[in-house]
Amino acid sequence: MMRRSWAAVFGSQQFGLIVVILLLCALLTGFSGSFNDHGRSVNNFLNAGTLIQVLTDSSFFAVMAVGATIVIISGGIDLSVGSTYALAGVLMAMVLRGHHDLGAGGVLGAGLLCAGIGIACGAANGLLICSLGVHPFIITLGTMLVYRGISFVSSRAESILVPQSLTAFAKARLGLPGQLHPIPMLVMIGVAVLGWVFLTRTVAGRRIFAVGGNLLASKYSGLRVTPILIGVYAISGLTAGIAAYVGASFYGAASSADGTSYELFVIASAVVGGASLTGGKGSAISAMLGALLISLMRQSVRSLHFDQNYESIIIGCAIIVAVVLDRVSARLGSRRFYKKQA
Amino acid sequence: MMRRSWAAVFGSQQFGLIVVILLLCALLTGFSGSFNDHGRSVNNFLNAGTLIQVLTDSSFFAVMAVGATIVIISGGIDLSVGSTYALAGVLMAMVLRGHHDLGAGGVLGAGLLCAGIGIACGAANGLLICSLGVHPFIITLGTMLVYRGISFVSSRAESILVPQSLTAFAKARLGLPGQLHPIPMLVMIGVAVLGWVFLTRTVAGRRIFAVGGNLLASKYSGLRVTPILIGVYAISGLTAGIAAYVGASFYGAASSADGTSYELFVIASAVVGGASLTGGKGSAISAMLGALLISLMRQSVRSLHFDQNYESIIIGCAIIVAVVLDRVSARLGSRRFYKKQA
Amino acid sequence: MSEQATAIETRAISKSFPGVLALDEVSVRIAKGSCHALVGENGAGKSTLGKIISGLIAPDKGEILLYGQEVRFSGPLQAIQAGVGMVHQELVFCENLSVAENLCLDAPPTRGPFVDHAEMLRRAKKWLGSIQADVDPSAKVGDLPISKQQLVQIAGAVGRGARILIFDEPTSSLSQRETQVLFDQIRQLLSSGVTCVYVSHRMDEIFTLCDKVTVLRDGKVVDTSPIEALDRDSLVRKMIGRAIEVPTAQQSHREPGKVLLQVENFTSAGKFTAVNFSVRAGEILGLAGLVGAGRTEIAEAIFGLDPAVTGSVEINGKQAQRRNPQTCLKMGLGLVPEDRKRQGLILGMNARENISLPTLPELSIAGFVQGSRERSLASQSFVQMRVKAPSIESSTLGLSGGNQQKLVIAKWLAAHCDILLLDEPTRGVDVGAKAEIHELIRKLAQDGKSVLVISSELPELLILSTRIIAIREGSIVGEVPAAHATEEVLMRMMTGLS
Amino acid sequence: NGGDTTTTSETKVDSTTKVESGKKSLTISMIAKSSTNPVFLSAQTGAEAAAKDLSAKTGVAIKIDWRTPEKEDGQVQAQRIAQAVNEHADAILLSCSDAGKVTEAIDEAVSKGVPVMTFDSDAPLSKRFAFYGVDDIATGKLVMQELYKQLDPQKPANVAILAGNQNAPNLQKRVQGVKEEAKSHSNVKIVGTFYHIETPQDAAAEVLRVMKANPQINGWAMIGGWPLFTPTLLTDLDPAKVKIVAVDCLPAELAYIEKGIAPVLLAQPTYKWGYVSVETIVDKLINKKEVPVMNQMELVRVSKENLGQWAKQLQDWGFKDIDPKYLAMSK
Ligand SMILES: Nc1ncnc2c1ncn2[C@@H]1O[C@H](COP(=O)(O)OP(=O)(O)OP(=O)(O)O)[C@@H](O)[C@H]1O
Ligand SMILES: Nc1ncnc2c1ncn2[C@@H]1O[C@H](COP(=O)(O)OP(=O)(O)OP(=O)(O)O)[C@@H](O)[C@H]1O
Ligand SMILES: [Mg+2]
Ligand SMILES: [Mg+2]
Repeated sequence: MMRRSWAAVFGSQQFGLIVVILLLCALLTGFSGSFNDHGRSVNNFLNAGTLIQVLTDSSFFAVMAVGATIVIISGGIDLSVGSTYALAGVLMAMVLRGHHDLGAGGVLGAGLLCAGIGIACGAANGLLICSLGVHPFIITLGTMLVYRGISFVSSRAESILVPQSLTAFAKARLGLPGQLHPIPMLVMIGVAVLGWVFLTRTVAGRRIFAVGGNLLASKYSGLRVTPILIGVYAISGLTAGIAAYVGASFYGAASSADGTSYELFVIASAVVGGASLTGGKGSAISAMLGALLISLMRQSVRSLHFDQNYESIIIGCAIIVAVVLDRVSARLGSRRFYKKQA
Repeated sequence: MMRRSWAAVFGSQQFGLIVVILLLCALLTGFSGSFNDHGRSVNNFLNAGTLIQVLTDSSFFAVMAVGATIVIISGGIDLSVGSTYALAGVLMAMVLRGHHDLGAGGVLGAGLLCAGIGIACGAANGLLICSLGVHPFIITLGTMLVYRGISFVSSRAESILVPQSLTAFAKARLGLPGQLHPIPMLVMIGVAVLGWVFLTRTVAGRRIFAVGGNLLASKYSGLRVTPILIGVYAISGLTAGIAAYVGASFYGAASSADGTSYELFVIASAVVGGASLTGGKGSAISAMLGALLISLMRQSVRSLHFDQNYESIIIGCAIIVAVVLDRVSARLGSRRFYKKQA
Repeated sequence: MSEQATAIETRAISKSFPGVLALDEVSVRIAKGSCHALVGENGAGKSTLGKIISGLIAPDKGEILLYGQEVRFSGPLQAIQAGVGMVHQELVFCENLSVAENLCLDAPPTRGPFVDHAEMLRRAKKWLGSIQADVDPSAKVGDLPISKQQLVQIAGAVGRGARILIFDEPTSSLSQRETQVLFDQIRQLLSSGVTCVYVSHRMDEIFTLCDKVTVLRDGKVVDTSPIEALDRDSLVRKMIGRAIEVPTAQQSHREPGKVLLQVENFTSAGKFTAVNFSVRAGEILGLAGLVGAGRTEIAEAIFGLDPAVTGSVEINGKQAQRRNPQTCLKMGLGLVPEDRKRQGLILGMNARENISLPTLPELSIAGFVQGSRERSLASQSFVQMRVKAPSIESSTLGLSGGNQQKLVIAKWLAAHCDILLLDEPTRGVDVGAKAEIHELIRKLAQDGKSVLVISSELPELLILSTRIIAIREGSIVGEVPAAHATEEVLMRMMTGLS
Repeated sequence: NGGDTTTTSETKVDSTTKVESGKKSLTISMIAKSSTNPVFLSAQTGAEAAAKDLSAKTGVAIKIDWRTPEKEDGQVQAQRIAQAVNEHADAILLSCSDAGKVTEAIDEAVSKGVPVMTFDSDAPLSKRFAFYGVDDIATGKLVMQELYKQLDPQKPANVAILAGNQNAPNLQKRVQGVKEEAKSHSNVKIVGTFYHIETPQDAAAEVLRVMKANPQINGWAMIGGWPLFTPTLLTDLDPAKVKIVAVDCLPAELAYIEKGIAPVLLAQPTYKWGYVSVETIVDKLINKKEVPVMNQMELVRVSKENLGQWAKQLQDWGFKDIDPKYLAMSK
């Protein structure tokens, strides 16, 4: 039993990623220097504030990456998440314009509205993909433009403030001291865990793997592919809606430019987290870790005081290196374990 | 023989696309009005100036789309073309900075330089993909950032002028009257035809189809996959280099922002042209037509005097509709022909 | 024979995959110009040995000698150049390309810098003609049924003119006529000095074709003897460590019950015309036919996979006009497809997940899969089918062909269908497991289910079926009760010769 | 859109009479950098207002033909210039994303008889007849000067620059201006120049990220207002520790002035980009006046003192969503 759980750790999909993330954190702790806080020396990186900050930064991405990983498992791709993010945020902010105090019901209602818009956008993608029989790359590229266009036309690129009570909720401290806002982080973890349970434990989740692994064999096994795919894209839209809700609430405003060019990084997070673009493979938790890793790399460029002009070169290299390290350490982890066993 | 050639026309991959393009042109001719030129009434769309203009606009995309289609046939994807375009243009412009008159040799040399930089960028992608065994999406996303970063660091976002003689070449009239510049269009057609011959007639081209069709089967048949894939990405880089050369020469300057977010539209052009993102299928001529179609749609928004604010909504819908129409008319075309035969 | 020169020798070859030792110090010596059989249970390591000899995978340990020279292939290309060819068990093709292009993939004929298409077609035609394969060389491989693909595979390996040929279950989806043609071709090759290694689960083929037999079990060589020293029973015992009694005729069949499947006036343009038959509870109906006769198409159309089909189908007494796999499943009809890789399994999923796929709703509560029930179902199937795999969590991608086939059957047995259509159910399955599967099929019938079996192996149809229908070019050409059926009678109906 | 088509047919008739005199209509193709950037939308509003006012005044029907690409792309701008010429625009009004790329196209348009004017970002080497806007280097310098005034001259000032899109040449010039100005103050140290995706949320996140990595920062020179379009920094930055000076002052940013986190915002009267430019074009083409080539636009320094007036001004220029409490201040 003990052995089995160690095998689970070393052999797990997440092992490589966690190793890489920990390595990077160690590096950041070692090299980012420290500052003086009321006489105590505090590491610039290893302190509650910065850590929660990094987690917050990654949370919007990570939530969408969970949706993206589900789409990728089904053998598809969703380029419209950034635009869905903008549209859900903008429409919600416009509906709520003028309201100042919402109350708990209103906060919840706003969340449902945002999620609903996300689901609608996603389900529309799924419907188009299934009914037209066109590759999801083209459909979601099209809707990426359409959703972005709608959010622009409705808001005229103005930044629309959302009611205070939403921000109060998204920035709730939940008893933590100082300026620590754990809500986005908790939402991220919640979505990732739900996604993981959905993918690994439910019938629907299993079917998504099947459809992505071999569409024909799934049909021969009596699965109905259309509802599964529509559901998959609806989930991706839902995660964009959730991210938009938390994002707009946390930052206090929504605009039609939000989420511009997120799509590639969201997909990259899922792939860094081990999802295979040919379908049939991926994990929600790993997608979250992938997003976290990409955020950490952005943070590193700041914390290690690199020349900012080199940022995109550094991040570009880092993404490639991270994936390679992840694969290597995953292999080492499982090999080490098997050696011990033998 | 006659029958066979009709079958080739109706059943060809290009038939659907050509139908859609002609439909759109008819629409544009019908609705864009006309103007009075020295007493003759000239259609606003159907005149040499506008037509060459549309072809010129699409040529840079189209050249890259030929490269993209080759990559897609091999089962890969190349997100770095936009950045390669910028890097090749910027580095060439920097090397030539200060030269005013190049002469024919210099014009040719500049072209080779640009193409060489493109090939180097592409081959680097291919090498990384093959040696690290990481999905091309991640590798080329990484190098997309890296190449963009290098072009920024070397030019500091300055717009660098290229020598006059390059512009004189790219804008050569070749005996056409007025302000008609056929060179970009000719380059586009040349690259597409070369790509078509390469893909359909040469051993290397067929091997690319084989690798994209089934990697394992290709390996079992003794194909060496690594050089083929490196070649494929090098070709994609080459097309970006050629496009950069023509682009920088035609517009007279290069800057590190060039080609930003082209990648998705270049891939979309190839897919609109019938390339399958799962590999093994695609055509160079169709990719060019795909790029042309997307450019035409942009032109329509203006020629038909739609509200510009709705541009992205219109184009998003149009891309989806175009692909659907293309597939439908291709099917009708081949069916009609076969019915006649029967 | 024994004085003849050695063509291939392997010395203590070992190969392991994660969790399995596929080959354990395997040493064999294959004489030049001989036909050497390689037999063993599913997962014994036959294909692995073949792949190592033909350079597709590298051994962990050991050496290979070709005509006495040690060779170390770093890839298939070198093996091809050294004159070693292999007919693979798993049909891998570039399905987007034509037959001719697939056949000439390694070295297409050229004229100047361009591929010479005319010459390529000519060459393909010649190669296909040499095994009398009725395949259009310009057809796309992906459009061909699996039987034709197998012919293409053979034509490719034989046509290249290899001096050493490894046949890995070449006849698993061929019917007798094609098999006969292939055997003639192999004999001709042998007489011209070509060395053949022949892997098969069909004992008759071993005895008609081969000179020597090497038996593998769990990756080890357990015996190599000349064919004369063996008989069927002793060979089977060597392979699986026990004897199987082969039922020569049908055992007590129960009296057929009510009609569970009724097909009337079933037509699909270009595939089959006016097909009428019914299957009763407790019956096993066999469909006999040559490759390309349209049996697969009929089964798929019944299962709702052919939108163009006309005619009526009654399942369990109910009309089923607008069918699709889901509705068929709901009405109690299942199909075991013939192509395990494309239609049967999801290779990215493990054995357990594949087995439970059609039955997930039954194994779940409120949408959540009950892990324990799923595992017990999978383990049960493993035992029943004698699947040889490290565990129910093993990836199906790494399983041997026969073991994959067993999973496909297991998956559909678990679905508890009242009517089961089985398309080549024992393709590539070893003798022991085959007897087991036959027993299971009979038991289904005993329990009052209806079974339709499509098989290219006439003996299999003869021992299983209660009734046999022969199909030729998409039409039913005859029906015989099992009691009167013989191979001869069936062959005559299938080929249309009198 | 039927209305548009009819207007075009009017233009056709005119283009024949063009060479003669007494033009009845004037179509100005307006090509800004990005159609989804609020500052250019306000320039569009300004241009359309000017067109309306001047149509009434001159009796010539002036029409603004908005052809701004969605994303910044010099090459696309060059293409749109050529398209505008093909479609017989009477004048082109342009804000250059990439001066090098559009110079050729401008010259070609001019050679075909279509005059070009630039605003916001110039193409100095081209044959455009006039430019209206601010000098980007000067703007950068001004930002740093204003920021310096907000910081304690006795203490070390650690200043970070927020710069949006790395590849935008005009932003690079402003950065250069900030840095040049910083050199003239011995206690000012530039911590770094930070780029980000140009969305309000990403910009705000970037500021917070940089603050965590560099807690010593006490001044932000923002050459664009991106993060201030969200209220995040109102609560997450301590006005006692950090001061911001930024270019642009749109409605959402007013709270930052009031709260003292951004005591000074340097507003570009973007409405005037459109209004004044159209006036200039009309002066030249209809009124046949000589116009100067360089037309300097003054930045408006918005602080607590003129907050109300500026809010009123924004409202007049057509901005919505202005908090009524600021409008009330103007009375
Ligand atoms: N790529 C692989 N990864 C993991 N395991 C493998 C792989 N290839 C083969 N094996 C394992 O090696 C063993 C031998 O497989 P092999 O395919 O050689 O069997 P076989 O004798 O050909 O069986 P069959 O009669 O079913 O074709 C099996 O247990 C199989 O699971
Ligand atoms: N030479 C060929 N080229 C292309 N398609 C063919 C060819 N021969 C047969 N087919 C297709 O295959 C169909 C018959 O396929 P299939 O081989 O699956 O039938 P079957 O009776 O099930 O045979 P088996 O199951 O023994 O392979 C034909 O209807 C035809 O569409
Ligand atoms: Mg085998
Ligand atoms: Mg069949």
